[in-house]
Amino acid sequence: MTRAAIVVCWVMAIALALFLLAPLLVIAAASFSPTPVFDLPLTGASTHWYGKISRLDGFWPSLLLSLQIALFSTAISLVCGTLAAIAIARGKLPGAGIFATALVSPLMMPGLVLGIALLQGFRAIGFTAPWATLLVAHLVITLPYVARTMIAGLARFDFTLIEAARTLGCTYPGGVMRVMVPALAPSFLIAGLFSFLASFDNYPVSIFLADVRTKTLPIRMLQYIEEAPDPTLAALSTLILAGTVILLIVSDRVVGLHRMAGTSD
Amino acid sequence: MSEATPHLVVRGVSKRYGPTTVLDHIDLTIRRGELVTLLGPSGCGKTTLLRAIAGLAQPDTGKVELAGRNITNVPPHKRNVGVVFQSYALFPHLTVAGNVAFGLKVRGAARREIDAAVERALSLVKLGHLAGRRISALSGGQQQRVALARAIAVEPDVLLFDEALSALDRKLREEMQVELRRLLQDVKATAIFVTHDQDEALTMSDRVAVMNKGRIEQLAEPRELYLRPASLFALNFVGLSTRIPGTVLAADNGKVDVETKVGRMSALGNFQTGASVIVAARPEQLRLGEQGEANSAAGRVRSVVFQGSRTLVEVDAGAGESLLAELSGRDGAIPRVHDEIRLSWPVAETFAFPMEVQT
Amino acid sequence: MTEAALPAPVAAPAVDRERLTAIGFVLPSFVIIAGVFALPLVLLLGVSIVDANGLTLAHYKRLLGTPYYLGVIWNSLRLGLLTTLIAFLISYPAAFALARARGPLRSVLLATLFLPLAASVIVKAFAWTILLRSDGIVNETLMALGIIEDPIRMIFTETALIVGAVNIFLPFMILPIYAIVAQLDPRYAEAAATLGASPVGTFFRVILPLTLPGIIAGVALVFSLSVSAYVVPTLLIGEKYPTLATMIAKAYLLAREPGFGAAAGVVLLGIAIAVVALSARLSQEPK
Amino acid sequence: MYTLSRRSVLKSGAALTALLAAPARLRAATKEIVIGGPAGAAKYFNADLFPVLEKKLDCKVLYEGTNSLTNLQKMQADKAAPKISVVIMDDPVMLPAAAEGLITKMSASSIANLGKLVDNSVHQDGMWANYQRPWAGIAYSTKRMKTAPSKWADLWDAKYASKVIVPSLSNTEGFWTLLAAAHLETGKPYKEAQYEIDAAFKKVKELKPNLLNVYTNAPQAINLMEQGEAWMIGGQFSAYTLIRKADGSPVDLAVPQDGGFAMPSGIAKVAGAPAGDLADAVIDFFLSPEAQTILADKAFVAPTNKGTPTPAGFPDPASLFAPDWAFVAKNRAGWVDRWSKEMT
Repeated sequence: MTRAAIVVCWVMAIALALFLLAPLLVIAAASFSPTPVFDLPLTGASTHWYGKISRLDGFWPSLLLSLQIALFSTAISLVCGTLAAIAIARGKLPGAGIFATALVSPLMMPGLVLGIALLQGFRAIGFTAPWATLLVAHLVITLPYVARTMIAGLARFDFTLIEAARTLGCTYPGGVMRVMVPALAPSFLIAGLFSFLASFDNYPVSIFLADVRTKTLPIRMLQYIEEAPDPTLAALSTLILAGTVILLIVSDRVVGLHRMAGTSD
Repeated sequence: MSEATPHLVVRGVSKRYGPTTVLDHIDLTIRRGELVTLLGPSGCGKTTLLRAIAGLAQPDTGKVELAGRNITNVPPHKRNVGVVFQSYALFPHLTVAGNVAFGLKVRGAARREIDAAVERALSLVKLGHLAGRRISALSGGQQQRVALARAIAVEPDVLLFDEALSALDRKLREEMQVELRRLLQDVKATAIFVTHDQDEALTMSDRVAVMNKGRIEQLAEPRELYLRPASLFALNFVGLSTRIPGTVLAADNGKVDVETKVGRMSALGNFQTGASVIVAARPEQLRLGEQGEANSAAGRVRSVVFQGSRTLVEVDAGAGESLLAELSGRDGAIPRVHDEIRLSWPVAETFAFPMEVQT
Repeated sequence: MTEAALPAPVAAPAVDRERLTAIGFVLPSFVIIAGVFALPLVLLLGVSIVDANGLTLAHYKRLLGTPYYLGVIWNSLRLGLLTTLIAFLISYPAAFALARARGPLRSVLLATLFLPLAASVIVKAFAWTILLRSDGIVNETLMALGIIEDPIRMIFTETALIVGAVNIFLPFMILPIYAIVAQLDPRYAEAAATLGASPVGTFFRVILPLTLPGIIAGVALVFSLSVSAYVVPTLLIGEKYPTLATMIAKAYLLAREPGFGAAAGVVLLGIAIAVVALSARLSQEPK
Repeated sequence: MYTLSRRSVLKSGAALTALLAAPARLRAATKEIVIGGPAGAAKYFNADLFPVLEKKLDCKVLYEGTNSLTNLQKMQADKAAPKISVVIMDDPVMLPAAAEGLITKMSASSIANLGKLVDNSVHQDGMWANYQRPWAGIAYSTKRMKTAPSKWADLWDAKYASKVIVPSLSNTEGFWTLLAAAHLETGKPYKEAQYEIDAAFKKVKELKPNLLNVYTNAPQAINLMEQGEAWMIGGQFSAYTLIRKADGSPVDLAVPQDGGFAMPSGIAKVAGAPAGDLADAVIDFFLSPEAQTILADKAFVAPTNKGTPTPAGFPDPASLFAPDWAFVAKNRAGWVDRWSKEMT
């Protein structure tokens, strides 16, 4: 690349980072508001709103439920989505293009329609267990992210690598785990995080399937917002953001973001 | 096991993809320590045969035995074969040493054992100093050596090379051919090369299997393959030749007389009178002037190509036929373009092949 | 070894093994999509073509025959297309910078791309108001720089809608592109350059085709999400910009006309599938 | 699946275990009842009303706080096996719920307080009843406005360009803007003006330059006013604005001289509901002076039980206008479309 192109790229990246961070910084700052108003600038600082979080109705069970659903649906989507992406990327599948589009199609439906349709569909077949319906519905929400990201990631993957691993003593699944996963670490990481966060943040579909004993965190959060649009909301969001930062640091360490494929040092 | 016992046996292996027959009843037996090349144009089935041996493609019929074991239905990871791929297929997320150690790690070898094997394999390919490098930091030739070291490190029963040198530039490729053959003989490896490059095949192998349309047309030592091609395809694919079509006038006990547009000729071959054949001879058999018991033809020199120790002369023999002669300095003066000359060649080195039906 | 001698004309295998494996691989996803998504989808289609008197196309006629509803469809399409285009233009160069970044800088940049996904859209909408209101940080900055004299109205405008939608959906564009660019061997570009291609030529003939899978993925995700967005237009512009998604919500929840809502849902899905499939098809042409 | 969650919790720490196990113990010991209602009410219900109710009826209340229209949709899907026993919704949503057979009639024989309510509080022969009356007026930012708005016409005042927010017609409180507009345009009292919709739209169009936004999301609108970006919200009501004021937010609610409106907060028994007797007892409690005194104090709503005194400082409940919700419910969807056509 030419020098000018590199400069353009960097300017874009920095501007983009600031653009994405700006609302998050506002949220974090507003969480320390000394007044009951979600607003900036602050006239002082207070951690009052953080103290209120743990006293919120049903916060911990909801957090736990959301984490469970997000983890399970992400794990299942990663396996199913990657398998589908392999079949599509290898080009041995008749109608692969149609299937690639079909896999994203749940995203094209407004969450509310999907939620109502799933509710009616599930009830029609007598499927009512809230935990299970939530998980199954979240599979439909998370699978498109995984499948689409992995189809792209695998498009440039050399499948001979898996054959090489097999001749060296790996089973097919072993080859996928030992070679494809590390070689495509960025794609897997991105697919996994997309999926996890899409599930963890979903409101419009969950609201129709949740019941009073099984409420995800976003449903609780919206309930708190309806009760009072005060900085508790900012404090809660800031905590979730902090949790996400920890999640990112952990995945950075575990998956090894710093030694990714194709980027020689 | 003695070197004469069959080490790799392929029997009756066939494979179809939809309507296309890729392997048509292949039989192939390879001795221990032998280096065999599968030579043929693209699409002839040579890579599929290699993949069938490696277990990466499942044959529809037939069986494969390796080191006395029927491996037809054994998955690739239990076959103990080493494969060097055309693209090398090196793992980008691992270092050179990590790649070479991969097979041993998967097998759960002890760490010390792995380290020793990696060092041995890397020193064999003279890359010991690059053990810690990342793959993307290596040149093409170095990557090729890493791929070889990785395949050798697991001490496989057979080494399989799929167009392994084709990505290298010509000079490097020729160096690697010689070096690779020496190395494989040193470690007493049994190996199969797949290539479409005849020079590579002749240089590297003990025997060459010429493949065409899913069949092995001829399996022979390089010298025999060159001197006694079993089919027109084998003749064409390996080396240069003069080829003249004609009709059999008389046949007698392995010898035929053929009427061609440039005169009558005799050749070795079994045909019936009236059969359409092609009469062929290798260029180095053609001499200037007349010889006894020889075929001959005259014409005007079309081109002269000097190639160092020898010179290739192409002669227009009229009627759309041409002759190709390889002359060396000791045969006297090399003719010039437009010279009218006569060439002759011994009947014992003239072969007749059935004319291939044009499809 | 008599079996080898048999002149067996090779019988075509009943099913191609590789194709069989491929089908086996897509099966779990197919079950999820076909089983869980297609079931409600069929219900939706069914509801959209019936009314009290039986089968009817009245819902579709009403939707496609009324200028107002055509305007609503156009609003959705416009939101989807503008968001996707702008997100792509920003993301593409930035993805290259990200792929060149090393060490902690890369980790920080990647974190900034994932982090916004963890914050609820509604909370981010609160934050955008604080930034964009008449005495907000953006207006104050512009006035301090002398670019504007009086504060300009920014909230609840179409600009705010598009800026907000880009802000919310951008990670879904840049990250798939980045994943591909990170895989690219830097030597591709160098090789093309030494072959005499100018940087621009290199870009269009080498880099762009190589990164296409990432672009297609990003476009598919961002367009699908933005064309069907409900919360984003509701919070960022309100009722003055009705979209198919907001209209469907009203048809279902308020007007209790599931037939009309379902028809609008089918039309929305049709548009999204058409655009996503078309973008994939177009970008595959040059191969 | 609950065992799964519990098991993972056991591993993750004693504190969390206690948190999850506590409600499980309670559940085993007492009867449970699920009440569905608006999310915004959860705050004062959970903090002030339910503890009294649970103690009195020896039960455990689970409150499903969700947008009424969403609740209605879920009730319809669960019609065969309802999960909610008692539902709290505004009258315009009660109408379709009754029409679709989702709620069932109540009688004074099992719910004694049903007979003690002020006029016009029991609807469709006992299908649902109003348990409280929040009043609606003009909410305003005390930071921006030194004096409170005094009449509906203030919303139209040219000096408030881009400073006014009104609720969407999709929300119950969205009708107040239309009603006030009809009243201003025709000069007729609310009772007659409420049917003059063409006149209302004519007047509403004149409001356009003043509109900052038309909200469907109330918290966002309130936040905008608390920030001072919006100065007034036409049609906001006491059970939201005054709670925010009590929390210390710089907002207040003014009742215009033309007269305020009564928000229609209904309570009903779900058809085929589990725990039917308990549901009756819960509804009776909501309609009792004991509950209504708490609500008046904490939620700033006028009581509907004749035996409950209206607290000082509240507008006279008789002065609050309650419109013809059947008319509104029937035409609302059309008005929503007309609004977006004429106002864009």
